[in-house]
Amino acid sequence: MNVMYFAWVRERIGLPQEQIVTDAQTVAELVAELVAREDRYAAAFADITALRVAVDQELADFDAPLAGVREVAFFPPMTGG
Amino acid sequence: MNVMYFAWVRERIGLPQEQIVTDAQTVAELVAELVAREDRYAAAFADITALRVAVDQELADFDAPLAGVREVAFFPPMTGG
Amino acid sequence: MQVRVQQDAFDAGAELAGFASTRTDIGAVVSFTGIVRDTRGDLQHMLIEHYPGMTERAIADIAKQAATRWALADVLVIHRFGALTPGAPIMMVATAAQHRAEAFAAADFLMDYLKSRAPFWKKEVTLSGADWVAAKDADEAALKRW
Amino acid sequence: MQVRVQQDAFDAGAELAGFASTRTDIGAVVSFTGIVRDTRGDLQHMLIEHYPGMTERAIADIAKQAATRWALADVLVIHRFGALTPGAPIMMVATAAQHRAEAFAAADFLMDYLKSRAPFWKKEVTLSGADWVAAKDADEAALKRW
Repeated sequence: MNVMYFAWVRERIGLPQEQIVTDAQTVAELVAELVAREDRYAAAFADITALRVAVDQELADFDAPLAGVREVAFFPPMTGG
Repeated sequence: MNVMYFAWVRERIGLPQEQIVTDAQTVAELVAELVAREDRYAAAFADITALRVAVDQELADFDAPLAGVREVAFFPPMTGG
Repeated sequence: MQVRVQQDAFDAGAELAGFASTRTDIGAVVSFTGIVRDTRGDLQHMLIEHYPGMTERAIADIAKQAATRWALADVLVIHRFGALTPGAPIMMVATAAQHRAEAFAAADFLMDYLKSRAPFWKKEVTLSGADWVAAKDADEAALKRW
Repeated sequence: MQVRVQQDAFDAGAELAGFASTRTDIGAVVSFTGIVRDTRGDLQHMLIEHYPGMTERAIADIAKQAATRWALADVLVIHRFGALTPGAPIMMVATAAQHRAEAFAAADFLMDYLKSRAPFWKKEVTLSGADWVAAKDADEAALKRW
């Protein structure tokens, strides 16, 4: 699965995207897995309410299922316009 | 005093403006004077609620005084924009 | 603040390009362009009559009111008169402000007031005749929003 | 309907001039231009990051929603990414409709949704450092208007 990070999430984790092989069933489980990995992930995901997630390029909730998903992206609230 | 007419008021009266010497104290008195003159004025001023008046180029009421006034204009509700 | 009442055509794109273009302290520009609309496909032209003198005063007054209500960096109003063909621009307003909400509100306000308080009258000339465009009660009512 | 996501600068005036310009059945065009604003006079540039692929989809979806809610003759959305200098246009929307109220509402709606639902993030780079622009609660709340 391709996992992408944008804005300060990308900066804290230190890379824009990575391929991850996971058994996580939901976005939340994927986050728990990443947080357990290294401090920089823990720092990025410290306050989940400050984050948004997109699953296959559509905004989703953290309890969204990951079955069949090819791309998950984490980022702060958007500031377009 | 210069009296001006716009849009269908101008068309009904048949002229865009005229110089009028009057003792009318208010716009309403001036209208009464014009209506008494000729049918075309009576036709133009038949329904006063369908008309607007400007006194010296400022929107005014029909009871506005005419002392010192140089220009009075009658027209239907405006349709700018 | 710029107010122009003119018979000549204008280029809304060129006007927008030149509007507030050298400023670095504004974040938002809103423009509105009003165009001669041929609803039934039979419009020959639209005749726009106005009250020279009062028109300029009324528009300047409306623009000043907008600049008082919102912190505007600049305001532009152009309004044409004369015989206009379908598709031709009738008028435009543009507003520049630090923030989006101010620029939108001011442009909306200007349009509501120009509609009912600037001395213009429109007559639609079609193959079958000519009619003055009637003011709508809703246009007068819209002023109460502000 | 036209959606463009690009690094290159664009000319809002030229875009407006070309927008819905051959139509005779529309009466109203509204445009909004968002500009890099240097509030404190110390902005070096604004870095705009986006999510290629999702950005285009999200904007097209927002534009389609607008076209469903209001009878729009045309919609244009341009949004830049990359490093932008103060005074440079960031993005623009334009809407064309028969009536003024529709064109205004649709442009306002597009801006509210682009603000909070299009995957862009802004970072302000000044002489004293760089900060990500935080989303405002008010921007999210604004979506409830629609």
